Amino acid sequence: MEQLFTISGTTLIIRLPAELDHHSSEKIRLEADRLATGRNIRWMLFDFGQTVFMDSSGIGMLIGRYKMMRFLGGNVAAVRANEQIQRVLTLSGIDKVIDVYEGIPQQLNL
Amino acid sequence: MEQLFTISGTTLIIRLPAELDHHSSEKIRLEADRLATGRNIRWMLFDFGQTVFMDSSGIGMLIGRYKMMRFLGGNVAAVRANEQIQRVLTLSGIDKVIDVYEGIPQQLNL
Amino acid sequence: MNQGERTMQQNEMKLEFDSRSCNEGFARVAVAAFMTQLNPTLEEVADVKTAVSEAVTNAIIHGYEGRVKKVEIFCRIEQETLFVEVRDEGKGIPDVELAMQPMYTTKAECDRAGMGFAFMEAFMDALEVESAPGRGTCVRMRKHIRHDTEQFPGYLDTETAKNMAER
Amino acid sequence: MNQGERTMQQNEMKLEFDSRSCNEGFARVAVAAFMTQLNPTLEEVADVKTAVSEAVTNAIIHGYEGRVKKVEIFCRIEQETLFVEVRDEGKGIPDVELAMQPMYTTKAECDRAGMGFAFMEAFMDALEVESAPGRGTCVRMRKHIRHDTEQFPGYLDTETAKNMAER
Ligand SMILES: Nc1ncnc2c1ncn2[C@@H]1O[C@H](COP(=O)(O)OP(=O)(O)O)[C@@H](O)[C@H]1O
Ligand SMILES: Nc1ncnc2c1ncn2[C@@H]1O[C@H](COP(=O)(O)OP(=O)(O)O)[C@@H](O)[C@H]1O
Repeated sequence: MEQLFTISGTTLIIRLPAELDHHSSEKIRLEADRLATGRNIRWMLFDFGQTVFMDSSGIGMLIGRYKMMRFLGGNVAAVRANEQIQRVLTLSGIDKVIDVYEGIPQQLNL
Repeated sequence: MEQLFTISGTTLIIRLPAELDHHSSEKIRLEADRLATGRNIRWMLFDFGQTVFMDSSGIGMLIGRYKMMRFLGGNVAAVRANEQIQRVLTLSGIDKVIDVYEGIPQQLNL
Repeated sequence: MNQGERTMQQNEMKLEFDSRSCNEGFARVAVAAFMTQLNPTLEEVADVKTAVSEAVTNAIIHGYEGRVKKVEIFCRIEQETLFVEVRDEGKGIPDVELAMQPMYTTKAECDRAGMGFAFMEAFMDALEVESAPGRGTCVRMRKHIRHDTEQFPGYLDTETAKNMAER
Repeated sequence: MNQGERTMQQNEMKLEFDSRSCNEGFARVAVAAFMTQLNPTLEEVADVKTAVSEAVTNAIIHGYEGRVKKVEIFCRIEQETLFVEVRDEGKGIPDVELAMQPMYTTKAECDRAGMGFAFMEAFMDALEVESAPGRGTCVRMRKHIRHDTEQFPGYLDTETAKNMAER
């Protein structure tokens, strides 16, 4: 069974669920924060590869994780967002503070 | 755009919709009867290739068309039914009067 | 909060809609979406959709006979059991026992197979019909969704389901 | 009968459910299934799902603040327009104008972005909020689904939709 949370070096990869709403965001935020603060995590990578729905609760979750990672001296990125997800990221303006990649960028060393 | 109703020689092929319920069965039955009585149709072929749902309204529609075709001296067959559709056909017992094929049978000359 | 949800025992919804045939699909999908929290198999979802479709169709064509009135669906989840109630305030059934016999139909001319109640019985664990002429009909159904942590089909929220199973 | 349905101008449904976060997905899917009869594009469906999700989430977390009460959704289709109303009888909003400002939130500690109302406005054609402290909140939204016979995405009943377009 595929893992939702994978740690690779100092990168925490979070495979987001099909629908990123308030219900699923709550679960992810608890687990992400537990993992990121317990280990030496520099990058938190949100993988939207399987995600078909996101609302402003998802945006709030991303912003919260971004703030936390900046506080810890790290950063976050979003990868493999489809068109619908891109639209929501753009509408929220979050794409101006968080790096959004269409694929999985090489420099992240995965 | 693909046709829902295709006539090939004396065969009327009916591509059934994704969901065969009372709502869609009503539409099909009106059109099927109009076409079958207006031309020299011997076989009425129900193609379940795209169908993922059927309830007893679909069974009623099939039985009705079977009776009409027998009355007109023809016959009906059901092709490309998936597992869920097969279950419903079997449960209703209609598979004992109507020929059900997994693929599209050669002898129908399509 | 996670804790609270894992031990959640009950959940309810009520749906009311116009008795138009174009709402049959909508009603099925709504009940199917409601039951996803029980992590049903594809087959269990298909069973419930079929049973709901039968009861809703009956309300529309037999209960109201084409008039546009309201059909009500009440769903409740208790532990691992789904309860579904479909109600109309239509013409009612004079003899419920007779109506429930396989192949019995009062609308053979409309290509009814008389298998609606038989399908509801086959696809659900229990079926109860309450009806009175002139007062409408209430169909109550129940289905136990066997909880199998190995299996989470891909509905709404596969990932969350997997996640919860892994804890 | 076909005739009647083609010229059908209005259709209604009402949904009532427990204010649990696991019902957010169910509520979206139900509204999406109801609107399929308008032959919406995938994008239009996504827009409506997002707006409904925002309003329902607000009822659950702001209106009832975790208590399990009822959320109500009322949908109406009139010609080619979808009307959606989401209601709670929760704590209400003291200053609606302030609450509707982008980035405004009273629950920043729960990672709320304050973008719920902004999203509803962006994804729907019109938004109206009625609320009173202690009496609850009602969000009314409207979206015109442009009728384009060229385009029928694959929801419930693609074939029927195609069929109707070909007539
Ligand atoms: N909601 C209802 N209101 C009135 N009569 C009903 C209702 N549901 C069922 N019936 C009666 O019971 C009969 C059998 O129903 P069913 O087994 O579903 O078969 P069918 O719908 O094919 O007739 C119907 O023909 C009808 O006379
Ligand atoms: N149904 C509601 N009941 C009570 N308060 C609400 C409701 N909906 C919105 N609010 C108030 O309006 C504010 C802004 O809402 P919104 O734009 O959706 O952002 P967010 O949900 O991220 O806080 C909320 O923080 C809350 O104070």
